Amino acid sequence: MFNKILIANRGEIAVRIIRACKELGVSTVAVYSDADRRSLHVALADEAYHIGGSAPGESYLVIDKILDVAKKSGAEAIHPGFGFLSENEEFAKRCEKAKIVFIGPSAKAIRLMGDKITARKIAHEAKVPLVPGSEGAVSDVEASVVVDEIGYPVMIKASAGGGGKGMRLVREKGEFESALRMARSEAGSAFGDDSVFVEKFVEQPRHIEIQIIADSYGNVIHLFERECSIQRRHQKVIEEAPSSAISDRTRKKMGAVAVKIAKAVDYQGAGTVEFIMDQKQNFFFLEMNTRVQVEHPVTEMITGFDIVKWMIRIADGEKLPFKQSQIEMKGHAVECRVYAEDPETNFMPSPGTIDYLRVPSGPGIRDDSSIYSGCEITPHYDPMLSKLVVWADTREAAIEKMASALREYIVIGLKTNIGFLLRVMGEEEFKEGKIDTGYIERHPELLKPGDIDIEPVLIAAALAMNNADSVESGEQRPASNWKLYGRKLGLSGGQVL
Amino acid sequence: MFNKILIANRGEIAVRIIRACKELGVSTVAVYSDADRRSLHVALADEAYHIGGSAPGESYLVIDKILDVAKKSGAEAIHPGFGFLSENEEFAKRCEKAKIVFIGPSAKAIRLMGDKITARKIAHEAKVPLVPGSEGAVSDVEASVVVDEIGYPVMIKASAGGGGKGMRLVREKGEFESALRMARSEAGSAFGDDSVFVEKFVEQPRHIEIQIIADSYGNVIHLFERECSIQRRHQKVIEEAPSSAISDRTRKKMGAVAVKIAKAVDYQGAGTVEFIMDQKQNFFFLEMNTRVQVEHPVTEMITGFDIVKWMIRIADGEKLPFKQSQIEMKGHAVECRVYAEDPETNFMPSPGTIDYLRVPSGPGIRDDSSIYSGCEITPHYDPMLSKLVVWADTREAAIEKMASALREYIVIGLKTNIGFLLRVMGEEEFKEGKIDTGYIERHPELLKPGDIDIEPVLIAAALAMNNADSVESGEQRPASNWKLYGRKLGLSGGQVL
Amino acid sequence: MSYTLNYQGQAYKVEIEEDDKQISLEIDGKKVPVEFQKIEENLFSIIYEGKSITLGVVKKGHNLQIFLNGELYEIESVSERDKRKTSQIASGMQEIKSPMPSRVVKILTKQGDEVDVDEGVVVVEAMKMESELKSPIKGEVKDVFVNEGDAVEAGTVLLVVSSE
Amino acid sequence: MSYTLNYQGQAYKVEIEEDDKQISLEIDGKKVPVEFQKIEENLFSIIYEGKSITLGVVKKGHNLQIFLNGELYEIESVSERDKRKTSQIASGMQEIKSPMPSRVVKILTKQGDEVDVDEGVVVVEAMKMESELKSPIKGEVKDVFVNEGDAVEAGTVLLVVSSE
Repeated sequence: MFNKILIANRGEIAVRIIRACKELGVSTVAVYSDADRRSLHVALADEAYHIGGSAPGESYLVIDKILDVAKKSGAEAIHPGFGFLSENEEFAKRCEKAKIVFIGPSAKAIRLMGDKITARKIAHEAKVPLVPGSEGAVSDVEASVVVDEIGYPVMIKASAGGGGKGMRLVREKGEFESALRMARSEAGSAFGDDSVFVEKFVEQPRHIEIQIIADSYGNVIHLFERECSIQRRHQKVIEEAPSSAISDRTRKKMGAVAVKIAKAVDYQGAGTVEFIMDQKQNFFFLEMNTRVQVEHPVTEMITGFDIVKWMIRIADGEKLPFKQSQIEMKGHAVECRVYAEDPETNFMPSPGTIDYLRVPSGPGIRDDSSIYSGCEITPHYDPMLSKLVVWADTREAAIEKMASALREYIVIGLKTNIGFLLRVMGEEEFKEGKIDTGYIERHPELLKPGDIDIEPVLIAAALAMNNADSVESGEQRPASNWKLYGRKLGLSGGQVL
Repeated sequence: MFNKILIANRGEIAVRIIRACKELGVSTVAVYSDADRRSLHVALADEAYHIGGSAPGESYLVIDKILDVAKKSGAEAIHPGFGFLSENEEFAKRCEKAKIVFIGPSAKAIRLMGDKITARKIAHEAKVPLVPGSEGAVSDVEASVVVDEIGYPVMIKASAGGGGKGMRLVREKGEFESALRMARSEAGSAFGDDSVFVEKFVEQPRHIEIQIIADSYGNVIHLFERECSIQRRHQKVIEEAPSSAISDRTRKKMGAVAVKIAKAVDYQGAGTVEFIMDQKQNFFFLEMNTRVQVEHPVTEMITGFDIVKWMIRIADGEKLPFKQSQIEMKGHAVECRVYAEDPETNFMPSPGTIDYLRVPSGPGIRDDSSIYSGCEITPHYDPMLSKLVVWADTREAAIEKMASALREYIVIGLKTNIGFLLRVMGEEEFKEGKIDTGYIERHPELLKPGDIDIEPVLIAAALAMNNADSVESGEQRPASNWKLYGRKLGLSGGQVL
Repeated sequence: MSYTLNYQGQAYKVEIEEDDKQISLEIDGKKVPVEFQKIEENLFSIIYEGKSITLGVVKKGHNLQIFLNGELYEIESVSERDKRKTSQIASGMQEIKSPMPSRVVKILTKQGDEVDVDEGVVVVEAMKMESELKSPIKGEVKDVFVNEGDAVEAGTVLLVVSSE
Repeated sequence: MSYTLNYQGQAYKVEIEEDDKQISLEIDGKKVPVEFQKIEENLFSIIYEGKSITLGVVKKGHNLQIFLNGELYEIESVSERDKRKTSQIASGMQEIKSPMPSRVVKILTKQGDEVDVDEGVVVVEAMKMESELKSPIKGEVKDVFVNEGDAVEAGTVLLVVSSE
């Protein structure tokens, strides 16, 4: 096993990887930007090095700086996490050149799957079903032609994209031009490449993806599917495993297709093959993510398989000791991404300081996060605060557990989507599994609190004001009654308002 | 399902039960003593009622008060947790009389198993192997006679006891008299009954127990064993499931015996049959605990079975839908009880206020607790702070995960056993599974920190002193350098010393 | 003590009475006896009408953030003097504010333009994501305070639309 | 600034130098440049000699509790003036203190008695558990300050044993 691994990432995924390393007895090296000196990944790592400014382009995206730290610290391998350099072919190449193991697939696999147009070709050659659309990046004029051919609704997607950035759904010809402009602009600023392509939009599609794991000896297995249909702005918010929408037969077929695609590019490590699926369980290849996925925990919860540890072991040359037939799933897992964002204003990010935090816990509850009371959520990075994951024996019980856990969550100082997530857990269609990627759009009522009982809120507000007034005015007022009251309750030394 | 359940307990087990109720859609009623107004179980319950003074005898043990709250709140059932009234026959009877469901076995089963001497008789009749000893409670003189007959070492045990209270191991005749006195005195104050009995002490015994679940239709299943051999003062500190010491054959035999004992008393609900086992896997019946056990989470982790939820469902009349053959175990779970106690002074309790708390989290980690930053650990109750439970695919990986999690734990304000637990996780015999109830006595070196690196501690101490000095002296000193330094790091708004 | 608490434009009057025996609140005329306790610095437990409720509370001057069941409630405590001030804001006048620290990418309108309900007026970018801010009312753009490329703080008024 | 820090009877001298460029500590003569940061109110992160270490820190006057890797270290910061006082405690004189709030159940010895190393001298009860406190040295019981049945605080001196 490696002696030391550098984690070229931040936030909860860096913390997740550091924990996996520690359990494997591997030393960890963190890197951090100006904004991240106080971040949990720095606190938990064995070593930590400052690599530059808060903007990713000045730190987490600078290959030279990361490799410098790797050399200085003697790290033998680098785990890129997700985002940042995780799907950067150049970075994988530079690691190889510097004789540092890149924990992920080959640079070639990254390149082939990183460009969505090439990925479509590979899938096409492997006879994997594809959604109709443009055969590659298109100019504005070409796009128009293709769209007129395949008909609305269509999706515009960034060629170099991922995570919903530079993506636009267009339902009518009138919206097309402005949507194309916005998609290109976003793609340009996010990926430094503004090429886009267009695709037919599948109505009421479900997003289903297969987790695959491949070792360096040609063994490829899949760990079943995740359903990630609950999306806002084309980004996943709630994920679950298994999907309640697919039959065992479809599951097997999708798994086999995913393994075929992975084998087509000599894949190594953990990867995800994404599909969209219509209401009749017809599925179409979407893309392959050549890295660990945000939502990997739901798969871990139903299989007991530690994906991050296996990425490290595989990079270290270990052989997969499991056959496909030995992989079993049990129960049901749900993940909610807790974001600093305001559902009432189209999920606008809401950075700020977390003044107070209480996190749910208990049986079957896993909270993957890097936040704490007093930490700052800066506008420099993704506003995800935590991944709250639950496991229970059935989907119904998992949803109940998630609702219960969300109710225990307390985050003060910035707006979060916790209330929204709670309302989804209680919504009938969601509970029945009638979901697709248009779910949130179809349920605008979930964006705002429903009937609220304002009374306890007013009581707490008045008590807090009164407490402060009592403290400010000191001994002159009969404010000490508050204290007296506390004593009457017989509170032995407890804090009293 | 019940509409409302009263939880006649406090601390982490009350929190555990409240969470189970919430997931089942059941309203929860908490009760609290003077010392517990600020406790987490009060905060999490839907309703909460004050029942008296901090001493258990003035609150949690007062049957009338608990039943009054049940009536007032309209609770249909009472979950007693462990300790307090959980194994009190009178309480079970009074619940029945008041037409409130007692979530646990019948009063008769509690009585039969509650008295250890009767329990031994039942086991004897069921042809379950027993350790040689006195046939019931004995006077001081009788005890002497029996002990001379069976020979040293012997154990003195409280007839009404449990949890190690009123229990003493005596290796030589010279120690017997004073040990007997101490055991009687402890038994008297803990259980209001100072009768004791004596038993031959099995050398290098392992403590193995079987979790059983029985519904009200005569179906009894077991959920395999837990090994609880790591004990201090005859109280469990570290538990695991499965045991690394027993063969599948022994596991089956023990499970069958446990089911037989449960059936002998028409058991209903969750219960635990405890055995001691010698080095050759010969096992002897010790006692049956007619309640949920502190260490039940390790069983939940390897089976996916929610014991507390099933206790509630069974009390509600639900039938067990599983057959023994459907119960499977997977992987390995370890639980560490984090106590406010000082291992260096014979694990003396160390009550106080928790000034600061950070709790480990991540995949496979479950922290069942009711503590928080600012909470007070009073001398009125058991000093257990938390049950840290981990699951991994192998025992080795679980131990590594536990060590990693313990290193993430931060508790300031009182002494804890975290350092001790960490040292156990790293100790060779423990790692090899060479454990028995004498393990801690055999390893006094684990009670104190080993070679420590004092340098970072001194650095932190000096920085804290310097920071305070800078703050006190205000603007006159060049103390603002601290702040300047922070700015130099480019910390965007972060707190700086 | 008496407090006027504003939540989403609605004012509630809360009166706290304390005597030696108990704490009681009068909320818009309804009397509520309350047993309460501070659990942590920002965590309050209140017990009233048989309910046990835990709320997160952060007070910043006269602004309170209260967290209950996943929802953050922003409450303003208004003294009698402040109340008069508040009512001066002209009705029908709508400020379009930046909801977070961001960069102004594109201004889609200019002073004097007529805009429709939900018509996009400004595109801002933050956390690598572009968002179009829309006018909540139909009216005339009275003023534009920023330029394309500007970095703005949360709450910065970008432009004003008037329906009058 | 210079601090003398006591840990388990051993004194360490720590000197903090701050200039515009960096913070550097001299510990018993060894110079250590340190980069540090307060993460939360009681959580410090220090980076030095390539290591990243997180410690919990609570300061109560001159007493510090530092938590690192499961261990709570109690450090006393002693000023030059205090140092002289501390050294007045007679060697060979051992105070038997109550380690926690408890009740004195039984006193097993009396003034003038000779006691052996590890001989039990007092039985106290707390959290429903009896514990026997032992003499760490062989010597004579100089004084007994409590009676059976007394409730005592943590740190209360119960009796004194002297080896002289």
